[in-house]
Amino acid sequence: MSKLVYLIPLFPLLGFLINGLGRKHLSKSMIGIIGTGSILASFIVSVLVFFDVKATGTSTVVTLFNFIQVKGLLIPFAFQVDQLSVIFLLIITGIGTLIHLYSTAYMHTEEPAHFGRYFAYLNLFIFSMLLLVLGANYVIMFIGWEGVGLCSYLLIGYWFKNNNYNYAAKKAFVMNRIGDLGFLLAVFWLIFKLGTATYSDVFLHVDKLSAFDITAITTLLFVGAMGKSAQIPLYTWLPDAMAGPTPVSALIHAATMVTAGIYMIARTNLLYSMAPGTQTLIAIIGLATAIFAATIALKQNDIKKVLAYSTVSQLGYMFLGLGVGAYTGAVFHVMTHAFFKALLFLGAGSVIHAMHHEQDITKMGGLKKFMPITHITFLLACLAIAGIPPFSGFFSKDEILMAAYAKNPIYYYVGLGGALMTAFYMFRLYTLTFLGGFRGTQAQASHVHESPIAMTFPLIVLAILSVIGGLIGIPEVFAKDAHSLGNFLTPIFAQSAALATEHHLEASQEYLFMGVSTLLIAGIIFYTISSYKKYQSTETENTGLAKLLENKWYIDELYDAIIVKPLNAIAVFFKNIIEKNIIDGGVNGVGKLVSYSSRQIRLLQSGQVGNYVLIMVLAIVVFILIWFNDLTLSYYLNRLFKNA
Amino acid sequence: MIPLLLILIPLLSGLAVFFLKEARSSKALALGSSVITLALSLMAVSSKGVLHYDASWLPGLGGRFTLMQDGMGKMLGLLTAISFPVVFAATYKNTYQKPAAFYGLMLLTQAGLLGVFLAADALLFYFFWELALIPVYFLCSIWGGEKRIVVTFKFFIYTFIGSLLMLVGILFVYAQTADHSFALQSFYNVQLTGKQQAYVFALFFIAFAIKMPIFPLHTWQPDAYEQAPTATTMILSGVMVKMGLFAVIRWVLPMVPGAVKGHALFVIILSVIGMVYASLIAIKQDDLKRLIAYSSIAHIGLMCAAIFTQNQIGLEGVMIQMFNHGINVIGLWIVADVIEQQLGTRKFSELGGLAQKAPTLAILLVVLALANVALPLTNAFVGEFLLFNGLFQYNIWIAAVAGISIILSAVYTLNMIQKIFYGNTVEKTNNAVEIDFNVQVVLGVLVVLVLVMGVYPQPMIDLTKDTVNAIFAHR
Amino acid sequence: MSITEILFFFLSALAIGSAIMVLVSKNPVYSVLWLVAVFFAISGHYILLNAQFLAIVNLIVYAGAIMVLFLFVIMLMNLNAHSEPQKNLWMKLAGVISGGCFLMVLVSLVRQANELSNKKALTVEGNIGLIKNLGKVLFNDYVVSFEITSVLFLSAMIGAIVIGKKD
Amino acid sequence: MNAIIVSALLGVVMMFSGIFFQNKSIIKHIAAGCLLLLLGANLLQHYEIFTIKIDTHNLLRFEKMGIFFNTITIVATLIYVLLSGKDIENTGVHVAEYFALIFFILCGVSILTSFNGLLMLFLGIEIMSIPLYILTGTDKRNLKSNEAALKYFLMGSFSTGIMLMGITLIYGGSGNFQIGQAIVSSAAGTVPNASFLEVAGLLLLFSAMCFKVSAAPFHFWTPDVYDGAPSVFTSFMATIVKVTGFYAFIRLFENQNELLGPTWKIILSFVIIATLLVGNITAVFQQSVKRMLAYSSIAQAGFMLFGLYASNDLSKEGILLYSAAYCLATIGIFAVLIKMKDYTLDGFNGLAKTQPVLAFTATVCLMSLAGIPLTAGFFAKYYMLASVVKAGGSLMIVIVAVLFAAVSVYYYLRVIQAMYFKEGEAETTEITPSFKVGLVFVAILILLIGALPSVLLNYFYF
Amino acid sequence: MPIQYYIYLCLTLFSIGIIGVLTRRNAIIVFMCVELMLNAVNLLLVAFSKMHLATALVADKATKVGTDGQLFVFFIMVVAAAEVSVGLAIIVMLYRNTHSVDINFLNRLKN
Repeated sequence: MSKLVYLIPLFPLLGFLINGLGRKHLSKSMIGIIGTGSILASFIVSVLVFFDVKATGTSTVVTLFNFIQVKGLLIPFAFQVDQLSVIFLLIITGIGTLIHLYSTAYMHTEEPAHFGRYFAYLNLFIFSMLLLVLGANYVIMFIGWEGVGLCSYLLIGYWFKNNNYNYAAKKAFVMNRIGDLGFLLAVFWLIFKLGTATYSDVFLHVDKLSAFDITAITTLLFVGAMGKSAQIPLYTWLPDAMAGPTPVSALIHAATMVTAGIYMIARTNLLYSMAPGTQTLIAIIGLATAIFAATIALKQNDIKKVLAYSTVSQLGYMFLGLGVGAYTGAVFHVMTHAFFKALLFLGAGSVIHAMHHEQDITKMGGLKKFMPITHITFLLACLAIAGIPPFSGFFSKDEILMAAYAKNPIYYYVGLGGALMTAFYMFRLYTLTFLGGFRGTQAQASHVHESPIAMTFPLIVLAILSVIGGLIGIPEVFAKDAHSLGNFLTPIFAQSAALATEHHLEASQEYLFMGVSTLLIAGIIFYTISSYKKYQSTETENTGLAKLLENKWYIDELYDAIIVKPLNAIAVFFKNIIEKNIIDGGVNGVGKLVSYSSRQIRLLQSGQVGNYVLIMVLAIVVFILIWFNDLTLSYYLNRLFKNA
Repeated sequence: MIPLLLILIPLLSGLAVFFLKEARSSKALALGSSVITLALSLMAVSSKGVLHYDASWLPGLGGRFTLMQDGMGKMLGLLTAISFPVVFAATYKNTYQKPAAFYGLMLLTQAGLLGVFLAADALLFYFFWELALIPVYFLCSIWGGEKRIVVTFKFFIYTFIGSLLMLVGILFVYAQTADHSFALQSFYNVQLTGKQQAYVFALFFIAFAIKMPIFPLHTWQPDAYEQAPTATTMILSGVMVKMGLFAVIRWVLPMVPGAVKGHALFVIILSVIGMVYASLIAIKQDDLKRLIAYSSIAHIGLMCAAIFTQNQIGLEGVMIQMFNHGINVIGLWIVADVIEQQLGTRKFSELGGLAQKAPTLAILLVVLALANVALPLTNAFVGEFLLFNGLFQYNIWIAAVAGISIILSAVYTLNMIQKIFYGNTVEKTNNAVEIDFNVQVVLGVLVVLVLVMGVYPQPMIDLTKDTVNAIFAHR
Repeated sequence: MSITEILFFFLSALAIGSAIMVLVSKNPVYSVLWLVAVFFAISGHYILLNAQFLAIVNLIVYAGAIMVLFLFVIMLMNLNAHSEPQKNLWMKLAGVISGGCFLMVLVSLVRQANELSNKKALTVEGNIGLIKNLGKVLFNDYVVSFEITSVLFLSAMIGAIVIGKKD
Repeated sequence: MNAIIVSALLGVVMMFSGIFFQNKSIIKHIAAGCLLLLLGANLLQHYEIFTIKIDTHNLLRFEKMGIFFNTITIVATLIYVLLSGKDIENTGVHVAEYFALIFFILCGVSILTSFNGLLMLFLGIEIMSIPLYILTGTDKRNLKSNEAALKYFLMGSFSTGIMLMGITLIYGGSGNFQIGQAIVSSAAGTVPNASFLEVAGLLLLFSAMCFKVSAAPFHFWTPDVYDGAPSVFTSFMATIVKVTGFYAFIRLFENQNELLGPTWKIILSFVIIATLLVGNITAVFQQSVKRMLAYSSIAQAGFMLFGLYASNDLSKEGILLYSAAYCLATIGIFAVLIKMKDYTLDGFNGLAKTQPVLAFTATVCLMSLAGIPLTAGFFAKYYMLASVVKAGGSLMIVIVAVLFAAVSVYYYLRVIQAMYFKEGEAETTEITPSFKVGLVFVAILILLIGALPSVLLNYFYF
Repeated sequence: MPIQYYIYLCLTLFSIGIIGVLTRRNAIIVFMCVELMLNAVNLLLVAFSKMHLATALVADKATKVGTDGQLFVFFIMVVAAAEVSVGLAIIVMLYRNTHSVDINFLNRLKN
């Protein structure tokens, strides 16, 4: 079955081609069927492959053809099917299918041509994402890596008439590119040192790399991950990316693409385990991002922005997990996060849909009674993300935090702080949206309604997954070998596990931490709900820290001031001063010099015979002098015209 | 025989076109001749081994009419042969004064270009080098934009200085050859001292650096591209700049390996400065043509740098990228031409929202633009991947700095797309319509080429492998 | 000091003095006359060197024919001291200095020339300058060049006609 | 010897033709016929079929190359007469005399291609110069022509004086009128153990020859005289006379390289660079095409001096080719120029529209002068540069030369720009179809030599 | 007489001729100065011819060495005569048109 793995990306590719080329000729329902159906087909194949892998437990490499083959470098176009990629395949195609389904309803107001374009982009995205996770070497991964960046760009700028959206799309692409450069450099480094970019070869010959090489490669790869997974300092594109349609945010900017960085590092776990310096860096950056984004999320009023910062924050947790060596935990969190964050976004989409594209939560409220399904699923998702047991988020976050404690207790405490903030802003969001009284306009009030089945069905499915998804990763303390995900992934992380020194916490300590954190989170939730239930929008401006948070720590402005503006200034300087005056001016200057000297030398031609003869006589004198005396002049001339 | 025919057909048909009166017939003859050339070129590509043609030419001087078509020659011959029908087809509806002269000069340019790529005799090479330049001078000066005369003048003199210096270099090497011959092989076998190599290198390289162009010798280029008639610009940037790269690989690398090694760092640093510099300037351009021009400078800079890294991966990258860049940039110029022809402006500030009016054009351009930023699965990715690889193996830091241009290229390319196609329509684009069918077809062909070459580049790599191996075997 | 030497120095002084007078005379007619004096002095030198043929030819052709031609032209144009244009002082100075440089350089060169030491020009001895000897050589060895000069004269003649003739 | 005698005789014939034929155009045709005769006579000697043998007592020495050079000049004159004959008629009343003078000049040319010893050099140069003084002044009513004639004459006779002093000093040093025999060369790098008198004489002779070929800084007469002279005769002066001067120059100094030591090369490079500089740079600013061509002829002289600098087999071949190429192109461009009503650059505006054939041929000629490949001028320049490189000369001076060649492109192209790219109504005098045919023939010849120079060199010369 | 004396004399005359060309404005005088230069050359040639004769006489009493020098003088005179006829014709022509023989006024052609 694993041999048929090429079918998995093939279906979305076909979907993309059909929808893309036929967008003018196909009806909307046809487009929806093709778009969703192709992903569904992929999902089915993925499931089959999953069971195949689960049964055999081996990894398979399927080579389609040789992509690049030059002397000393062979890059096959090959897919690798193993436990890690299969997990991601399931997440991508599974959630992808749901979101495609959701989109058919969410986007129903679009014109057919644009509708087709939308689905084509989505299919292309799935295709790229599948390449990313399926690739058997870093180059194929990079193809997908850039491909998803492209699709993200296209989808963020989907409503291309709005220039702000276009800017956001461009920002996303450029920031991703910065990361991609790091990724590329790392790949070059690997090829330079090992002559290959294929995973298996790289891990086989890892001993040929010096410690510096490994640190450099891992750091550069991590730079790539920073861009794609929105870590400090390259995170600012993600909140802006909310310009795209909400299902896109759910699929790309929450569930799948942004986790590519985690996938990549998990894939490269061996190298990371050998580079403790980089691990520490990852842990610190992940943790910092988690906290930083959480603080910003506290004060955001745009429903999607809150979720965006929440995503950034959660991604930070995943990197913390990677940084402390809890690869399984990170992958686990990717999975659970995919469930509940997709759900949150889709729920938000449902709300936005109902509110006629109103996104400000201060203008919502009391939607509980209008949209019961959305409300319930959203609440479940909030509980999951806040980490209330036994919802899925609890298990994955707990695993990461426990591993962090084992590495360094400070990580744990800071991480816990972030988790508390998460609970706060999520329930602030929930409360403002669903509880209390309706604060929207009259027109909106009359239209608020529950979403159609195509939208609610994915919500329900995801809600179920959010609730029970954690059960595949029950911690060791509860039951021996209950962590089925961990067991499944063992072959992938076996080599790093051998390197790492295992030091588990005492079971009692672990129980204590779980209990305390759960209590704290529950407390925060109650506090939040009670304090925001009676919320009335006020016009008073925030001050102090609140203002700072509302304006996202002014990071965008800071980047603008220290990077964009200077870069623009340099570009303008180059264009108007250097290029125009110095380089082109130099070239033209030569021309001017010639015509200037032309005018001057011309004056020698005075028309006076006497002057002409005078110069001739002097020239003769000079000739004789040169010949008969080794004058300084002739000495230099001699040097000048010496034979080459 | 194929190499000879490749040159003769455009040459003779070019001369013949001059005597035609009607625009239609001259267009048709030009297109027909270029298609025949394309067919011949495909035959050359499909044939095995190196093609030769040899005839006596200047017996007293040691110059012979020797043509050689190895992998690189086949590849660039193919690029030239593809470009011309594409350009003719894409601009089929453009009207020119004195069409016969226009198409005649274009075909002469083609003959010159093919000659440059096929010549295996230094003097012959020089001849074709100039033959490619002179028709362009007339093309640009007669059919160009407002400032055409001044700009073309600068372009001509600039490149002419370069080629004269190259002539001195050729003469110098010729005088040092054992058998007093201009043959390529004699040039390869010439024994030069270190100092002589440095002289020869400088003389040759300046000519090629101007042609490519390499910072800071590039200022003729944006002006010339802007002012030239677009059909000529396509050839200029699609094929003609490759002359410089080609010539470095064919003539400089094997002839003066010592000097190349000695000056590699200098050239690479210049190229990399040029890449970043041109990219930055491209960001601030308001003119579509100038943007493409600066973008081209940046791309060529990378190729030049990779040549001088002197490792096999980099050189393979140059080979494939020469072809790819040609295809991509011609596509971009076609789009620029379409926009200018239809809307009468190239200024971003006067454009916008075209995607609503001409979605097909938008999609085609986006693909080409993505190839321009070397997105994976477009052809340019393969090339740039290898190029950067080569550069990286030479020096990590230089590669890192050069990598900045990857980011910057995304910035200006997306700027371009956004400003032309996105946003709301403005005054000039309100009445825009979809592009003509012939342009759609041409662009479609190019886009397919872009994607095919991006997904399955191996045939092109295999085609040029022999040249690369020969160069490394020679050293 | 022999009579030859005395004659030499006298003639030299005469030649140089007259030559200078040619330059400084304001009246062109005087200049011509001084130049005639120079030619006479030079003819004297020829005689001193026993180059009788040249001495006579010099007198006839130069002093006689050519200078008279000059004189006629000057008189035809009615040029005199008043109408004589003068260069400004700086130009004159520059001319004198550069001419002086030319002289100085060549003289210093001759002074350094070893091959000239102890070389003498025969004055009275030697009869190659006699008409008979010269004539023999001229019409034997140099007959071709002699004939060719006829072309020169033809063209000069045509020239004088073409230029001089009033249309 | 054939050419010397026949040209002198034909000169006399032309003189008398004026008496018998009042119709000017008949005289032109007679001249063309006479030139064919002269060409035939010269070719007879070239192919050693019939040679007039006279004992010249070693005053003249005939070699194949000189005779071939004669052929080139005669053919060039023939083309010149065919193209510009009509304009010679219009210059003045003494048409027959003008042609006679041209034949006398050709006699001088023949002498200069075969002189052996300084006496014949002197006579040859004078035979060539004196008719030129006259031709310069033929436009008698034109003050410019008068002025040019007087300037040319005064400076020409001054340079004759310098030359004679040089010859005298050489004679003083060596005791005969051959050059370069008494100089004993010594080890390289030091001043040769030469007779000081002889060296000084050579330098003076060199200066005088520089004057004749208008090399800087002895070039000052050239622009004024070329500008002032009637354009038809400028054409003749700038081509046939000038290249002959070069041929004589190189013949005279061809063996002096080793003898005069390294300092000689320095002086020569100084002259070459000064010539290139003055010629090219000054030409840039000229508004009058005629004057621009005068400066360009100085610039071309700079290139031809490379033949002297290198002084090897290649440079001799090169000077032949250069002469042919330069004469053809210059005669062609002057033939066009003469037809223009306005000699300024603006006068050429839009010529391509009104007279496409003229514009095209002028373009070919200008390109040839600029040395662009596929024209004869390229190979001319090529030979010059190649000979220097081959002689192991300084690469620096070659580079300087090509840089100036690029400058030359600047001003040549300005004319092409005016003809093709600028708007205007260039006015010409009446153009006959035969004139056009002649021009096209010249253009084809230029292109032919440009593509296959060996045809000219190998077929005729070897 | 030592040959140097003749050389110095002739060079002086020659230089005076040059100075004359440089300092005078009257075309006729300038031309006369050129003639002076030629005469200086002539005298030097004769002197040299006698010098070479002196050297040759030591070996061979009947030698004709030096004749060529004197004949050269003859040819110079011939040429000078031809030049004068043409030159004066040109000067007269100019005078007819401008009523002046001042070479400083000859500046219609310049630059």
